[in-house]
Amino acid sequence: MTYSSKEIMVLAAARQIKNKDIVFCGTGISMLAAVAAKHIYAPDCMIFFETGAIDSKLEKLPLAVSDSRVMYGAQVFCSLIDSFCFMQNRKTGSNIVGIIGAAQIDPFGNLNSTMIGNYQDTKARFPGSGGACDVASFVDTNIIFMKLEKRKFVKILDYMTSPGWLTGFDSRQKQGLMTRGPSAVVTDMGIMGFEKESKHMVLKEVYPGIDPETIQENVGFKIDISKATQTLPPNSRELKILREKTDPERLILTKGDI
Amino acid sequence: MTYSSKEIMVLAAARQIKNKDIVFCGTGISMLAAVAAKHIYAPDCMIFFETGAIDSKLEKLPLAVSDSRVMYGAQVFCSLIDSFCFMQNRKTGSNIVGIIGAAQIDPFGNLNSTMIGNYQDTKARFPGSGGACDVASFVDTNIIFMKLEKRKFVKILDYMTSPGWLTGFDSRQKQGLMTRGPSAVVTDMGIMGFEKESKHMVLKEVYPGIDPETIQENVGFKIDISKATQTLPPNSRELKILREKTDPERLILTKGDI
Amino acid sequence: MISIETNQKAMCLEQAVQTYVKPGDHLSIGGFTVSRNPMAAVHEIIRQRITNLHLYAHSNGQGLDELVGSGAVSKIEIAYSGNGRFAPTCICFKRQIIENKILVEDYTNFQMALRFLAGSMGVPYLPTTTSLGTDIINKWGFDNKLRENDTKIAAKKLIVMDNPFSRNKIPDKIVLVPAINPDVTLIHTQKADTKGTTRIQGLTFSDVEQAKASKTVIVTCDELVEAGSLNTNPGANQLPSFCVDAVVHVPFGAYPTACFGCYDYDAPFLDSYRDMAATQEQFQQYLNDYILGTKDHSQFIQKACGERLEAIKANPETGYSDQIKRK
Amino acid sequence: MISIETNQKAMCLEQAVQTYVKPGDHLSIGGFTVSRNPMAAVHEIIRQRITNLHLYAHSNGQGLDELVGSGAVSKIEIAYSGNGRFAPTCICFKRQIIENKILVEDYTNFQMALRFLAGSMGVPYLPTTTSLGTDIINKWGFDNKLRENDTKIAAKKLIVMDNPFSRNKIPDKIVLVPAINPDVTLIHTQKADTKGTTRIQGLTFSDVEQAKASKTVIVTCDELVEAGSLNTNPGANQLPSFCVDAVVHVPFGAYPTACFGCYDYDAPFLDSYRDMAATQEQFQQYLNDYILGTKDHSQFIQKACGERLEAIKANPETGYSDQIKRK
Repeated sequence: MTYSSKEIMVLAAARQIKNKDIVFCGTGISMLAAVAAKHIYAPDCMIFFETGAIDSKLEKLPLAVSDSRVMYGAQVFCSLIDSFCFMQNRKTGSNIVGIIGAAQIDPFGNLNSTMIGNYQDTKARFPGSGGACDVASFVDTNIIFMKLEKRKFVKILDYMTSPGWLTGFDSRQKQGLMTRGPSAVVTDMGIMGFEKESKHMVLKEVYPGIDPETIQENVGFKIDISKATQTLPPNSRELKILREKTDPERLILTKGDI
Repeated sequence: MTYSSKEIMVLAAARQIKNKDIVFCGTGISMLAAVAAKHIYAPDCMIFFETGAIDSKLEKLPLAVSDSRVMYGAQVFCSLIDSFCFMQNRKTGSNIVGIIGAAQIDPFGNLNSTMIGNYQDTKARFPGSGGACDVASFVDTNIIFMKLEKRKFVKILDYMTSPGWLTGFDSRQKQGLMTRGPSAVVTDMGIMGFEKESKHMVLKEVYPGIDPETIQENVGFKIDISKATQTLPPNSRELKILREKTDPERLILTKGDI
Repeated sequence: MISIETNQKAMCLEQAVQTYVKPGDHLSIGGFTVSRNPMAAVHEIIRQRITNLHLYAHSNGQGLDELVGSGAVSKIEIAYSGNGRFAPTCICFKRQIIENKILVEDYTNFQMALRFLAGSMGVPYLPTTTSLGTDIINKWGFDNKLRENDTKIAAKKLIVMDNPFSRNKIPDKIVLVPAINPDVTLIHTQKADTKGTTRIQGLTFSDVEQAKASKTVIVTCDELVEAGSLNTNPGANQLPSFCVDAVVHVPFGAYPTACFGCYDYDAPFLDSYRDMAATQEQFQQYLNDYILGTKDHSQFIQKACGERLEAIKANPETGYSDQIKRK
Repeated sequence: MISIETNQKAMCLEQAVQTYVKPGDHLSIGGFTVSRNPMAAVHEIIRQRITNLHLYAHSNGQGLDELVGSGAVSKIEIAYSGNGRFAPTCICFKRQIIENKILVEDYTNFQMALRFLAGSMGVPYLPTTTSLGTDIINKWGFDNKLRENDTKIAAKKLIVMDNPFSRNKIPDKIVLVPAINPDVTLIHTQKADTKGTTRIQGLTFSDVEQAKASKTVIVTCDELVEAGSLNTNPGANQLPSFCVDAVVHVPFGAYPTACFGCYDYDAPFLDSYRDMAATQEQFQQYLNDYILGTKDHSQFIQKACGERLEAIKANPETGYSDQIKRK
């Protein structure tokens, strides 16, 4: 069965979600991945949004985290503050998995979703942190979505919106952040992880038909591609549910940014 | 028309409430005064409780601030935190009038509702601050209810639960409190205020038939009784509403502490 | 789509308390003076003779007093301990402090609420300006040694510091109150579903913050409904299922305190409790007769309330009862 | 028992904006990306050509973008400026920053929510641990001189300090974010009564904290009901009347953004807005045609939505519309 790079990307992220997880996601493709996870792999996982909708029913795909479609049939309406408190509190914090995107990423998984240029002299502007910096600060398991492009995988960020592993090694803890940095970067060609000690980005998996060298060519800094394994291709059940149940209107699968 | 000292006391406090006021009150006689104010003098004042019931209907007299009778027909249910935030915020703070009681009061209107003895060696114990310290810290207009007794009006408190004018003059501001100290102490014999500069307690009004000297005899420190005027006796309308509408079951008027 | 974990949350009270409440735990109980005290759960703790508890309550009445009277509590942090007109100061609480049997740390209402909120937010403290200049700041019930020895207790009662954002010193000083993160929190509510979704009707007091701050949470409820059936009105629910560890169906679980919309406080019982708790000997007799001598909450209610049960049931329109004698 | 003050709160939008919004004000607007932006009020501000506003928004979309595009805003403090799939970054916002026409101060979602909460609580700041090590802390949009000159702006963007309650340095560092106290806040809601009691259905976003932090509050609502009639369900109401200065009945007042239970976002309009706002010239044309060229919100809706109005109406069961084309 053929599939698009967007489809395998969504499924690759969705496969990482377990039934016990409480999934926090942003708009667009990260939301699609969360909903796909619930439909395909982890029916008991709960999805929640920074807007305070907890365990949303999601019969229709929302186009924003404030979409009325996150509200219908939810378990609880909380405040914005509550949403982030669930990440920090002793009971629920460790079960929360974040899925976020960004405009730029650096070798340690730090993210920019704010701007390009000098902060006093902006060349390009993105929406700003929203909840990205908060989820990157608070949760132990954070999955990042990025389209693989050299201008996105950069050595030095123009603006660090969300903390990854900062400058690697134990720099994150030294700054006072109490949780782990990102666990995976899911792209349209493969999946990156972070080296255990140095916390530098490494290639973990390549999608079927993709050459690891091609991945390196699209990354603006050197990464270890030597230990990458191949991602299982999507099977027909995964694709069928994704296409027919998760995004039957093809609102995200064929439109919208990664 | 004859009346009890409790009745004139309740009415004397209730007379101080205006339509624009947002009245915060505790349990017992302070609640009775607030409800009487709404029934007799200020139908548009709103009564709220630390438990978060805002603008309660109060068809029946509650026996505690958590009584279901504060909930029925209220305008909004807030959180405990919200209740105190209304006292502190820029818009609503200045319209809030507090009515609280205590076990001891000193010459500057500081209150004890915690304990008698040494804090490490308690001789008598009261419920603790509850919201009393908070309202005394946050509001500009605070009315205190006290039965006039020498053991209650003391030179030095065993424990200062709620701030009055502290040690007088500008000591309250110097400690960092941003609002005024108490405006009146309503007792069963008369009403005390605080001298403009020194903030020392003075006698403002005596109830009909009470000798100012008798008041001085029941206060454990010297107060200026020379400028006291006489309180207007309750008229029949006031008493009728108080008895027939505010506390027809005589739950507070004939029972319970002041 | 019902998971195994889901089904494990609905259990009997005996099991819930046995599983989640241990001697020496830092325990928090919900409710406020005469309303929604988690009485059934409190009584079960007394029946299981769990002791040396460090108790957090906001402004609790009956639940606090019975726990304290039974000897289950060694230390307590609180804003207010009273039972409305029935006991302006809780009776066993008063006695045990005077007899030096429990240690107390006094805070204000707003401070206790902020402390639970801080715990739920994962921050070490929250700032306020209440209590400046008072003995709430100056007098500490727990000394430094005690605080050093039990790391679950805040390192300091509170801290007064300068306002770092100050302009013209408004405000000048800030009081920082430390977070509370209880080991276990007990709340009683009108409704919950078998997954743990919890709906409190009427005022929530500090139950929601207490539960969210806690490592484990036991919810007792007057009505237990099917998983997901509260999702038709998410705005009326306060706790998501992932905050709750055990859900226990206990009709009249707040009795003798009130549960808005379900039943009123039992005024005659609360009046008689004042006498039954008047001395430690009398209170021990009360415990023997009413708590240890009954097997569960339904037997307790039979003994304590008997035929008055009909009278305390709430008028569905007003949420309280017009039948119960309150004088 | 209806007071004079009560009756003065219900007014027309023109009067409400004229009375409460002044040039140079610190203005806060409610809603979140595609939902419940107070669009009618925003358009009225544009029509009245009120300028030099200091804007606070949480994560706003359409309302923010039109205010910014119209030139009404000089400075903005915000967590997120986007309109879901319709405009991942708000269009005029993006252009005006690149052209240096507005100054921006970036915070995170949680920080902005905490800042409004701090304002509503009357404290100068609230503590958190988010953003340690990032440019949210290191890079400031407003310099110290600007902060000194406008005392309504916080003295500092934020402050990092050691945790004074620290045990084993957990947590070690704390980020203090300053309170926001807007001069005026605009929110749009499903229901309000003529006294100002306000009921938001569905998610409240940061509307409640924004309103409570503000010196004055204008509420526009889809349905205006008789004073006191919302008191039958106090748990569903968020703002007491004493928090609200003006209540304005504006059907479809959040259009083209969604209002849960009432109507959906107008996806085709939001798609076409992307083109209409693509250059400043095009946006000026949009303003002339749609806002300045219409007398009020009902004329604007006629022009912008026309016959689609039926399609965006919400299914009463789900709260959104299945009729509107979203692709």
